[in-house]
Amino acid sequence: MEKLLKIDRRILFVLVALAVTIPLLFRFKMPVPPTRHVKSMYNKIDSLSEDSHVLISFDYDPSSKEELQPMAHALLHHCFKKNIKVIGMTLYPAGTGLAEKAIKEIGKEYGKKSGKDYVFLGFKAGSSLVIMNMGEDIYTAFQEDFYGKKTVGMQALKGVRSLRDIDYAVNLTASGIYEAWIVYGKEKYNFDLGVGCTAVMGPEMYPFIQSSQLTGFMGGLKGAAEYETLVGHKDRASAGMAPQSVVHVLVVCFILFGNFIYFASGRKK
Amino acid sequence: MHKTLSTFILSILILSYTPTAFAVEGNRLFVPKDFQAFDTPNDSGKSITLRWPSSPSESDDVEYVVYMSTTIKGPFETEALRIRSNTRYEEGSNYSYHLIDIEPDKLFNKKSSDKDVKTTYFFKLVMMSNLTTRTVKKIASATPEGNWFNWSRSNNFIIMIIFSVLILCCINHAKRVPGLFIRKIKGLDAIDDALGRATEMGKPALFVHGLNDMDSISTIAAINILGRIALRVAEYDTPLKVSNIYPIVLTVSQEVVKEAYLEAGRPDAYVEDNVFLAASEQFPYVVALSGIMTREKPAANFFVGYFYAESLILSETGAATGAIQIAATDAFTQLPFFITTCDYTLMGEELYAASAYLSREPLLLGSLRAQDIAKEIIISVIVFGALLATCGIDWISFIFKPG
Amino acid sequence: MNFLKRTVPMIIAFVMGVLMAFQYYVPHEASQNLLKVVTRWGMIISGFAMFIGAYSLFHMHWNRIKHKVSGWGYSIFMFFGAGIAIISGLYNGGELFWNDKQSGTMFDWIFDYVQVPAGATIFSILAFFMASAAYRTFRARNKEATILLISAIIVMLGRVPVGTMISQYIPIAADWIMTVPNLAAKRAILIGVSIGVIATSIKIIFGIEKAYLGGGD
Amino acid sequence: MIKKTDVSITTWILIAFGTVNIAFLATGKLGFNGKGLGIITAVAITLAMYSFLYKDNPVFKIAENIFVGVAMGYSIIIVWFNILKPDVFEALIVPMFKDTGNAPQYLVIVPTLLGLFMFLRFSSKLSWLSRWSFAFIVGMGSGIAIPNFINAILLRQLEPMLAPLYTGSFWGTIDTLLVLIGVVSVLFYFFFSMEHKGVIGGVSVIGIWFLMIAFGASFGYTVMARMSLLIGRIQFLLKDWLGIIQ
Repeated sequence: MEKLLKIDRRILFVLVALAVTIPLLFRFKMPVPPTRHVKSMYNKIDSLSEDSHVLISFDYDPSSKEELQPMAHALLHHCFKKNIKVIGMTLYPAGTGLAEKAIKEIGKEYGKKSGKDYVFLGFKAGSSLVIMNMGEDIYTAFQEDFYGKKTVGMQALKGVRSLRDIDYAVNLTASGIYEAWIVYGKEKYNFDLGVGCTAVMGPEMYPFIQSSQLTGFMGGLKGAAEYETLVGHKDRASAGMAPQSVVHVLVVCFILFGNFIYFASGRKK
Repeated sequence: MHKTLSTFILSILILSYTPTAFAVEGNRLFVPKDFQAFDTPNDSGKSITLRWPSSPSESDDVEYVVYMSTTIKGPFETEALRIRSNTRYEEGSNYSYHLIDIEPDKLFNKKSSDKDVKTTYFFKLVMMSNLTTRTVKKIASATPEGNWFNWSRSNNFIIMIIFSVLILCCINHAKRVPGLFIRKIKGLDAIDDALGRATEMGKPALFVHGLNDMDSISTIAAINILGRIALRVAEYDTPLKVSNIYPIVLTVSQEVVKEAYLEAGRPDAYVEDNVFLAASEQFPYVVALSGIMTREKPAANFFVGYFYAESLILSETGAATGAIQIAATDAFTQLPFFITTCDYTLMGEELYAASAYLSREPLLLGSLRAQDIAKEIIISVIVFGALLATCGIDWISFIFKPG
Repeated sequence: MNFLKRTVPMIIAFVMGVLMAFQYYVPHEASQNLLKVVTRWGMIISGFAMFIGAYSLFHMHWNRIKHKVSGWGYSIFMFFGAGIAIISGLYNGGELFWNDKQSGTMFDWIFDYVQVPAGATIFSILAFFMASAAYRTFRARNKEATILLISAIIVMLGRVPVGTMISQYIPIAADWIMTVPNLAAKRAILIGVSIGVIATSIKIIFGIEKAYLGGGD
Repeated sequence: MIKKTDVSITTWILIAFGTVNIAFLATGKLGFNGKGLGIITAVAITLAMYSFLYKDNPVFKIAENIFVGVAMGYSIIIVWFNILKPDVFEALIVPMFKDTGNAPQYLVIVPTLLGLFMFLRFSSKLSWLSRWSFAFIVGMGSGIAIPNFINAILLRQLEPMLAPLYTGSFWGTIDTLLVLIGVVSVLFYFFFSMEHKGVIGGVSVIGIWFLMIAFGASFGYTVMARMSLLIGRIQFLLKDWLGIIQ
């Protein structure tokens, strides 16, 4: 029995790889019913009129790209579809490349132009300081956009002076930066805030949801898949739900089996 | 006939409950009896607040429109506000008042040159349905002014003052009275046991620093705990390996361990190379440590400080070698993995408490005590506040209302 | 000299701390302008601070090469990667670095096809270790760990579509765990941590906590 | 210690990788352009990273060091284009020497100097000047943090706790009560000036239970997160490179 516990872990690695690959190859469909926290984010954006301003802060880098980039895509599809003006920015230097790519590519699909229908402001250092500076005046925080164009007078920013004038802000985060957005942004300048976070951060959102400091949140690839379902644009996240299910079952089996042997063999050290 | 009658009865029933319908029906609007404008309190001087009592004619089809001018005689042409009449009520007024803030500067596009000139604005309230329009006679006026204290934040201010005083007092107190009480942290005994076992087995103990530099509280706490472990190790004569990722932490750790050996009276047993820089980045750090764990099979592993995703690989490798493992971290996202792979885990603030307990530094003890008192206050506020609120008494929630 | 080295930083921290704390309670435009100017300064300083990390990294790898520490050869690849990224960034697709940033250059290519796959892959390695740890080490070794694992299993199953297929109660149970016990514990942790943040901030302002200044004289 | 088997495995993998890519390039499945070659590079790096699963090896180490270097180089360039160029170079330095229509923003001199002082941290004589910059940033951050944290976390998180326990339904009321008990008992657990005995001991044990359930939730979510990353990478290999799935 105990020998089973000491198998080469590379065998386990292969099992995991198979559990992910096979469901991807034989794409069996999984229903992804949207949960209420994702739905409330969707409804919020859906209720906005044309030419409203949605700020998306892409606060992540390539290491959490696989979870957060699908969310960014789904959100952008939704905003551009509804002709909402998108203001993009990032507080991570390595977030610039990912954010720019997402906005530009999806903007192109809907024929949107930089500076007119959306603006990508780029990166600034100092996290909470950037948020507060934008809360006072967006044009001092970002005097130029990512491409070096002056932000003052830009059509995409018409009617926006500070964060107070933003209709909805979404923070896509891989770290504790969401807390800075709540403490120094939402609570100070009084705008509606939603969060899209890696699944690791997911459980931390619940106290803020209940105190209505957040309008909603998307957690991990699952959250992205739900948003894709709501927007009606199924993509990578939805396709990822089948392997996600299978691999979860595998991990649960591993835990149960490992513990079974552990107890059966008398909890030896 | 039947239909008309039932409609008639139904309309009487509805009408008696909704005065609005009645008012519109009669082609008449009952305008509000009063209309006030005043400088918005607690603001930067940009906005003016308008307030007026509700009218019985309010409904979905009726609108309130406010026109604005810079002279009392008008012309009142600039539209400052247009709302559905049954919206935007004053909070807590039970729908009997409307309260709305507007920013006149935005509407008039004031030039920056006359920013310092204070302007008085005049407002006219009009009620409109698609049939008729009526104006409130009274013209309200106000001058926006900046305020120097936000009174709605006074509770926040008081909390800040109380907390500051509390911390300063507690630290002072801890300086004067040395033995401030701290409960025993269970995991600390486990450290001694683990070291004892390492001695028995004649194998080394491994102390792994977290991934934060010397400026983080977790690392400072880790250093304090390291001091204690080093002292025991020096007494027991067990080799102790300490891995670091930052040069500054390395230097401090070396000093601490050296001092512990001195204190134990065995400065000769101190080997400087046992406190080492394992790597400079996350994954190489993991790789280096996994190597040490599998090669040297330490009998006890201590993971102390702030950890990120590497926590899982580290503690898993350690568990596979059969070592006793003790973790102490304030990284809450990593705690689940330490709890399931280590024999004992110090969670969150227990790490700071353990460091205060071991170092007996008045600064740490005092601030720990102050934070305890703050928690005590919060616990009582929650318990009493919830109970009183359940009984319908809400002054506690009023006191702690966010500003 | 001691005044400049020790006292001045303490005075700066105290003045800035008190000023900014009180700023919160003053709604006047002057106070808003103060916040605006000071945060902008902070942003620029933070920009410079990014180079400190770069300096330590380069310095460390340089020392490795210089002293021929075991595995020093790999450090050359670090410089190689950094060099290519910096040179292509400065070249900026022919526009050179004092002009506006061009897109679609070599610099962007390196990001898309080197940094993104490497960064994304390195953390996905953890998925494998997670599974192997699940098999080999996640043990219900005591009461606490047992509760933890049970709750983890419910959440793991309840948060993916397959949970509903096993039993319709699993997603409900998972949701309850998230919105009741999880919420309560996370809120208490949040309150505790915030008290800690406030306490540390007060200690910094009053010059009791000086660790951030670094050791030495 | 290079084993023979490892060498042959590496050789075979390299041959297979090379053949597949040459075939893709030849058939036009991957274009012989920036994108096609980019995907091949990305796949090579992905596989090099995964080689760590077999064991720690030079290929992994090289890929990792290149990654660390590229990431740092990328950050440096982005900081230049996004911060130093617009906020210092073009706001202060260029207008001082050239007429750009904008007056130089002389106020920027202060943060620029403080920023430059930070580098003196590495000098032995002038490192004290870097403390001024740290004192400025940390002091300001602390001052701003205090009232904002009191408002946004303490007061705002207390607000829902100070509501009536009775919410209209039986189970709803039980849940509110449980949240109350949970918050209080966990706070009690992190309470250090009293021994955990008697009532306090009992309450803190309840606190541990709440903590453990919450950690279990985090555990489950973290498993989910890591698996999602893997799914993303495999999707990349199967879709963008091999083109097996749509």
